[in-house]
Amino acid sequence: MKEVILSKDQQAAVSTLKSLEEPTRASTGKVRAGYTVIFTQPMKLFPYFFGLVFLLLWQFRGIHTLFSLERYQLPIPSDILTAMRENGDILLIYTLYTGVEIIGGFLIGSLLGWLAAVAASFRPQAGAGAISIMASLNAVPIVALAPIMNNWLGDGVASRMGIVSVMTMATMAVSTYKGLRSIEPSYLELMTSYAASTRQLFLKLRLPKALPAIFSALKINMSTSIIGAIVGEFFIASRGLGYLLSDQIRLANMPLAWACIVIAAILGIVLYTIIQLVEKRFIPWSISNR
Amino acid sequence: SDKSATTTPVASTAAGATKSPSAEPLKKVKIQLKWVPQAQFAGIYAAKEKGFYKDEGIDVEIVPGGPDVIIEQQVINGAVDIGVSSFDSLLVNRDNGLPLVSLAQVTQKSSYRLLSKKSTGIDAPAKMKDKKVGTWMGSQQFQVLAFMEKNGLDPKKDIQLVKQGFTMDQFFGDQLDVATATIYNEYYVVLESGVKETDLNVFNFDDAGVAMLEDTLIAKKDWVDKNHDLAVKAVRATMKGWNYAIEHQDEVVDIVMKSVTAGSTTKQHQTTMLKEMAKLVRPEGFKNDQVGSFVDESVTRTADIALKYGLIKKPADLTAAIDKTILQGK
Amino acid sequence: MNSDLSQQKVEISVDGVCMVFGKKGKQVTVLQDISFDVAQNEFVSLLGPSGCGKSTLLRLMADLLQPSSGQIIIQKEHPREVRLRRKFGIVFQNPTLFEWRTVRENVELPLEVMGRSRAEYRSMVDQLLETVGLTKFKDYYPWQLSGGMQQRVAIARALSLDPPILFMDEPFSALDEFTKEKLQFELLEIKRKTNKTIVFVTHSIPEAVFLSNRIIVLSANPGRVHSVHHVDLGEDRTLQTRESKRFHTLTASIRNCFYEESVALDDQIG
Amino acid sequence: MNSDLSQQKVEISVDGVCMVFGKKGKQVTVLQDISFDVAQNEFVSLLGPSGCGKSTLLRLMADLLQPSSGQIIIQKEHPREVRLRRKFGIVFQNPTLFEWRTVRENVELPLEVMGRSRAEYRSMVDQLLETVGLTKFKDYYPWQLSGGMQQRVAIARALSLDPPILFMDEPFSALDEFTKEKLQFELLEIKRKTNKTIVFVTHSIPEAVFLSNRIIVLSANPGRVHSVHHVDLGEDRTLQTRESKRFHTLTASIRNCFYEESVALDDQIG
Amino acid sequence: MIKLDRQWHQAAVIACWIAALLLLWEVLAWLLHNVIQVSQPDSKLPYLHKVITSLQDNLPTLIKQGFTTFGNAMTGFLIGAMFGAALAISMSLSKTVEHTLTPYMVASQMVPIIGLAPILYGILHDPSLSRIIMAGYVTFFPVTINSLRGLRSVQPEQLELMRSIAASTWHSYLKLKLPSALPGLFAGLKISAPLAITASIIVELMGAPDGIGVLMVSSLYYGAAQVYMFWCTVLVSIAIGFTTFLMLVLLERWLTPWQPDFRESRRGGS
Ligand SMILES: Nc1ncnc2c1ncn2[C@@H]1O[C@H](COP(=O)(O)OP(=O)(O)OP(=O)(O)O)[C@@H](O)[C@H]1O
Ligand SMILES: Nc1ncnc2c1ncn2[C@@H]1O[C@H](COP(=O)(O)OP(=O)(O)OP(=O)(O)O)[C@@H](O)[C@H]1O
Ligand SMILES: Cc1ncc(C[n+]2csc(CCO)c2C)c(N)n1
Ligand SMILES: [Mg+2]
Ligand SMILES: [Mg+2]
Repeated sequence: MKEVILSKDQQAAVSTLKSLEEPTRASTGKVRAGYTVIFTQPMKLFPYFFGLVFLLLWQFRGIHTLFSLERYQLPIPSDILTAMRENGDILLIYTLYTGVEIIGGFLIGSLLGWLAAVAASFRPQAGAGAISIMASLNAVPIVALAPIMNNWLGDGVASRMGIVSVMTMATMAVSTYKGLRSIEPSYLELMTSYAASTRQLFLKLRLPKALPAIFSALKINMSTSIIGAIVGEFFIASRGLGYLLSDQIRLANMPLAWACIVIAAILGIVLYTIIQLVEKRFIPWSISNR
Repeated sequence: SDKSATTTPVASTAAGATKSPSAEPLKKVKIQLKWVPQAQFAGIYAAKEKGFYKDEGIDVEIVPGGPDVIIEQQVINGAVDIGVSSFDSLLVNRDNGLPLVSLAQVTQKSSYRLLSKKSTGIDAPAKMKDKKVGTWMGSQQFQVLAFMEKNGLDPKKDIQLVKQGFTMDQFFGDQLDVATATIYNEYYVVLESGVKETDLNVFNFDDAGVAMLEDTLIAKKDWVDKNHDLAVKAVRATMKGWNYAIEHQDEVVDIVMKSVTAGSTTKQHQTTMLKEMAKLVRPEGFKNDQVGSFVDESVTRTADIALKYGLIKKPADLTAAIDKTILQGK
Repeated sequence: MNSDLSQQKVEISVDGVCMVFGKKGKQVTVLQDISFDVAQNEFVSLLGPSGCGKSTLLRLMADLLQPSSGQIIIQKEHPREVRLRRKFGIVFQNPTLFEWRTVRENVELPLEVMGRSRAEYRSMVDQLLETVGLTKFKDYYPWQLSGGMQQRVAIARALSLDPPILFMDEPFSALDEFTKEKLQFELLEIKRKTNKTIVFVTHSIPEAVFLSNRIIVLSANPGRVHSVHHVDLGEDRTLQTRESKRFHTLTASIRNCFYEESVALDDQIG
Repeated sequence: MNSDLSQQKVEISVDGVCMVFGKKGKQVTVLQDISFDVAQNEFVSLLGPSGCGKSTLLRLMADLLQPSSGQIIIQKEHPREVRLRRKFGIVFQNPTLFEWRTVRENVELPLEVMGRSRAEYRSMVDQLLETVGLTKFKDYYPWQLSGGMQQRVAIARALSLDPPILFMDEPFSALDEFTKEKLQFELLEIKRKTNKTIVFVTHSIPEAVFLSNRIIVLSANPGRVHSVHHVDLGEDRTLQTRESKRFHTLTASIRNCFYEESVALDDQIG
Repeated sequence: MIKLDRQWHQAAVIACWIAALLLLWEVLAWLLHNVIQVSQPDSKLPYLHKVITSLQDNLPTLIKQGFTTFGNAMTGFLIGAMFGAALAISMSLSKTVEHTLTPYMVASQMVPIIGLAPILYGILHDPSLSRIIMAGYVTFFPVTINSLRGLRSVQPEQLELMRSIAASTWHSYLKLKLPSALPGLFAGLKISAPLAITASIIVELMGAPDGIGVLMVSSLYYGAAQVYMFWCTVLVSIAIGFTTFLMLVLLERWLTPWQPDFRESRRGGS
């Protein structure tokens, strides 16, 4: 690395380093310039490195020593892996089962919340109030939702989808409504000057402007959905990761319980990453994506 | 704790004079209930209210349970000192390496019943074939399994085990053909909802000889070793409380009613609950000083069922699981 | 008001318009009793000190604001009707580009809103981008453009509808003299060809004189019509126009009257 | 590079600066091999066609962008050091005001950041607001101001630090001629009094000539130094300066060279 | 005056909505009981008037338990909001930190409290501290995501301005990033505040002596006799959530009056 610095103009190298310290719009163009990649590479690898250290620390009970935990409280990764291998079939089936609940509930809830926000944005005078009522749905705990949904929708997949839908609706509604409403007046004036219809105003201005907020809501909803489906299964379900988790944790079979948690976490990260990628695709113009 | 101080001044001063002459500060002990405050734990509330704990120089804090509380975890983590758990649950937790011991056995008989509506025509265990049978899962499903096998059904194939929530709505909504109920609560919940006793078929695990032991006092092994005397006193006071509760049911229901979440239950319901609990804690033929003791036959049966159905993987070391020295009081 | 307008068709008539901003108790009168007419195919420039209300006046004519009193009639109708029939284009003082649209897509915005088919306007938009010199940048996003380029996108966008009336708020202020001159000629050419009526805000007196048929000088605090100047340079403006004696006399006289007004204002404030 | 600079202290030296934007494969060279010096207390204007890279160049000097190659030295140091010592003020092409701050608070921003005490700068800020003619509007929020007023806030903000170096990107473009002239004089006065070095981007050739000691004309695609013009109008610029023969000759000659370049460019593109 | 009118208007609108929803409830309940004649209609949706009767009967209890839950929720919410904002800030400081922390943050949200609580107790050995942390844990995520979006979407030019005056990281957060992230932060808070009620109820299920959650679970457990009580607790938790949301709406209006939606109408007075 030293050679690279010396082979270039000293000043240029200095400025390269500087630009690394303070990433701005400036450095994005700059970072591409060949040799700087060498500097950025370790930074890009750091998250993986960190993850590895974390795993090792966990496996060799660093975490246990640090917090004086026992293995029966927090099993180590190899125990969890073993549990996963031994229960591979059931875990796979349950993951799919819970996955259906997650994705179904996520889509329905997000869509309903989105529709509510859109409807409210067309008539903000009446809509703002509706959004605040909807927002308070977030205050209904799963303990209450689970029996209600069980009574309404039975004890199958639909029940958890109902729980997840209610849990995700408010977030999407609040976030989208905010995005649709916070628009600089001059943009509205421009569209007014074209006599744009309400629909066009929505499609061409409000919606694109709200996309970042919508994606924030999707990200939050993704994790809400997973927790909603899993905890929803605690109460009545006879299948699924949440059912297995609650059962095994009561039986103090921590490795299998944690296998459920780990699978849920991986599922969460995968689904979350998908949303992030879609976001990058959909809104390359947002400042944070430039 | 302040409640007992104000309501039973006589008892506490008397105790102070006789039992703890040096006026040592009260030792704190936290007792974790298995569920929300109710007459299921009447003995503990009675002991606290009547100053039995204080007499032993103990200041007990009663920690309510709930659907998300796992008693063994609470005890193991030191969040509480003593927990009210189930004996079967204790065995499985021990099997998984948690160093817990049982100090006393509160209930001697199974509270669990299987219920079916007469309208379903399930009037004999054999008719449960291919039906949906509700259970609370966890360790509690195993006596259901034993019950089925005892009645000639293959518990793995012949019935459909369904997880039951903490409401009886699934039973009412016909999502279950057969539901599990405790005789002290769910059974009355069903009756209170308007279903007549005559409309129900009730199956008793005890009668079938497959009952597993339930409410038991557990503690962490090294806590007991360090606080043996304290454990002895706490258990002694609790059992004294139970005897008192069984003998003064009306008074103790009033005591319990002070601790239940106001508005969520009725005095009548708690009265029934205590009446039923009394039968489980001090069944016919049990003497006062036997309350809390371990009946070998029940203990071994519980361990056998647990082993047979894979609840535990290795035979339970019952001498290690039960700290008999506590009840013996020395 | 203007006798020589009587034989021409009045396109826009501003009549006793007042504009008050702010809440009760803290109100500021920004425009007071503004009256003037704009004839069809006329090019009228608004000149006035910074903050005197030119942009506000343009917004009033475009039905983006409602006057506190007085009225504006365009093509014998309320500005609202004219707006709804998409009879005017507007260039704001800020480019106001949509950050999620490329240059090309920004220019196409009004056409999309009008529901025209892409096939129909594709070559026309190319032509417009050519005119404002942005052909090479048509796939750039607004944040990749220089200030002047952004302004040119806004101009192209306003022209894309080919409206009979144009409201332009300092459209050339961020352009270099050459580009500006080029676009000035283009604008005049477009006006001539398509018979447009143009209301134009600028701070450059020579620009106003070069482009306009009439110049309305506003005074500030509150904004009022200070004076109206007819620019008798004929319809054809060429490079020579700028060199002409008349051009310079006009420029100088407007500058004078403008200075008078400004000095008066300055005394008033200072 | 400039012989007559040799005896003066070089304040800013731009040496072979290139600037490339965009990702690999789609790179655009915006500035190519730019070199010039600015002496202490010199007023240098940058002129050039829209999009040629003037704003980019200013950003490079202000250490807001890093050159792809070449280097810039200010006061014998990397621009970064100079920036960290707060030796320059900058006026962007857009006002860039903070919408949650009033006019006054926007002007005070750099002073707050420098950790000066309010008592100390209170009267100075009042003075500045007076200079830019916004005393009456000091409690307004940016969205309540006209375009020109916003720009004046940005100017006052840059001046509030009283930095030895000023980078100004078309600061007067949205101002009427009277206000502009007034501020031009103020700027020259400030420069004289406090010995400032000023790099100034403008599109107005007369403005550049009137204000500058030297004018650097850039050509576009990619941006290069086209020519450098010394403005020998003496240090004292007055109203008469604008009327002087020399002023007009200079203006004309720069306009010519600018046109040449632009026509060449136009041919090249067209 | 106008403001007050508007707020009364808002209150009236909300009242109308609530009335409409309650009416809908009663109608649906009637349908369930009489038209569709489902089994156990009361546990599906009881008659509203019966729930309200029960609400009246148990009002003191519900208010007492409601306040307990509200208090716990606010503690957890404050902790969660602060932690969430702090996390967003540290992630906005560097992309590396963001990339490193994001997966853990997402993963953390997947661990149900029931899995986490034992470990937390095991680490802290303190039930009340554990509960507060758990309440915060459930609420921080939306705050982080929304604040991070706010922090990351600062206008680049405004950032450049802060750089040009060599603002310390502290200052650029205090004076630029935090104010411009406030709208995002509030969006997150508005999602989190009602969620905090859920969180504190969840925590109550981990063995609290009282609170709405305990009441909720008990009334479910004791069956049909308590079904109206159960629905009362649901109504109370919604009401608390609604209150916290409205408090934030007011706080937002008060702290960020510059947001477009909150500005004085641009329309002129009268
Ligand atoms: N929402 C508002 N509230 C209060 N005052 C406002 C508002 N909008 C504009 N103003 C005031 O109206 C006046 C006129 O503004 P306008 O933008 O029309 O000026 P202008 O003539 O276009 O100025 P410039 O040449 O600087 O662009 C200004 O003094 C401004 O402060
Ligand atoms: N992030 C970017 N990516 C790609 N190209 C860019 C980017 N930023 C600026 N450019 C290009 O750099 C060139 C110079 O821009 P700059 O803003 O410096 O021009 P300018 O001389 O200030 O023009 P104007 O007089 O119009 O303000 C433009 O052609 C622009 O398209
Ligand atoms: C998840 C779950 N597990 C168990 C029960 C049943 N239950 C609640 S309290 C109690 C007393 C134990 O003796 C019993 C059996 C339930 N309702 N939900
Ligand atoms: Mg204006
Ligand atoms: Mg520029």
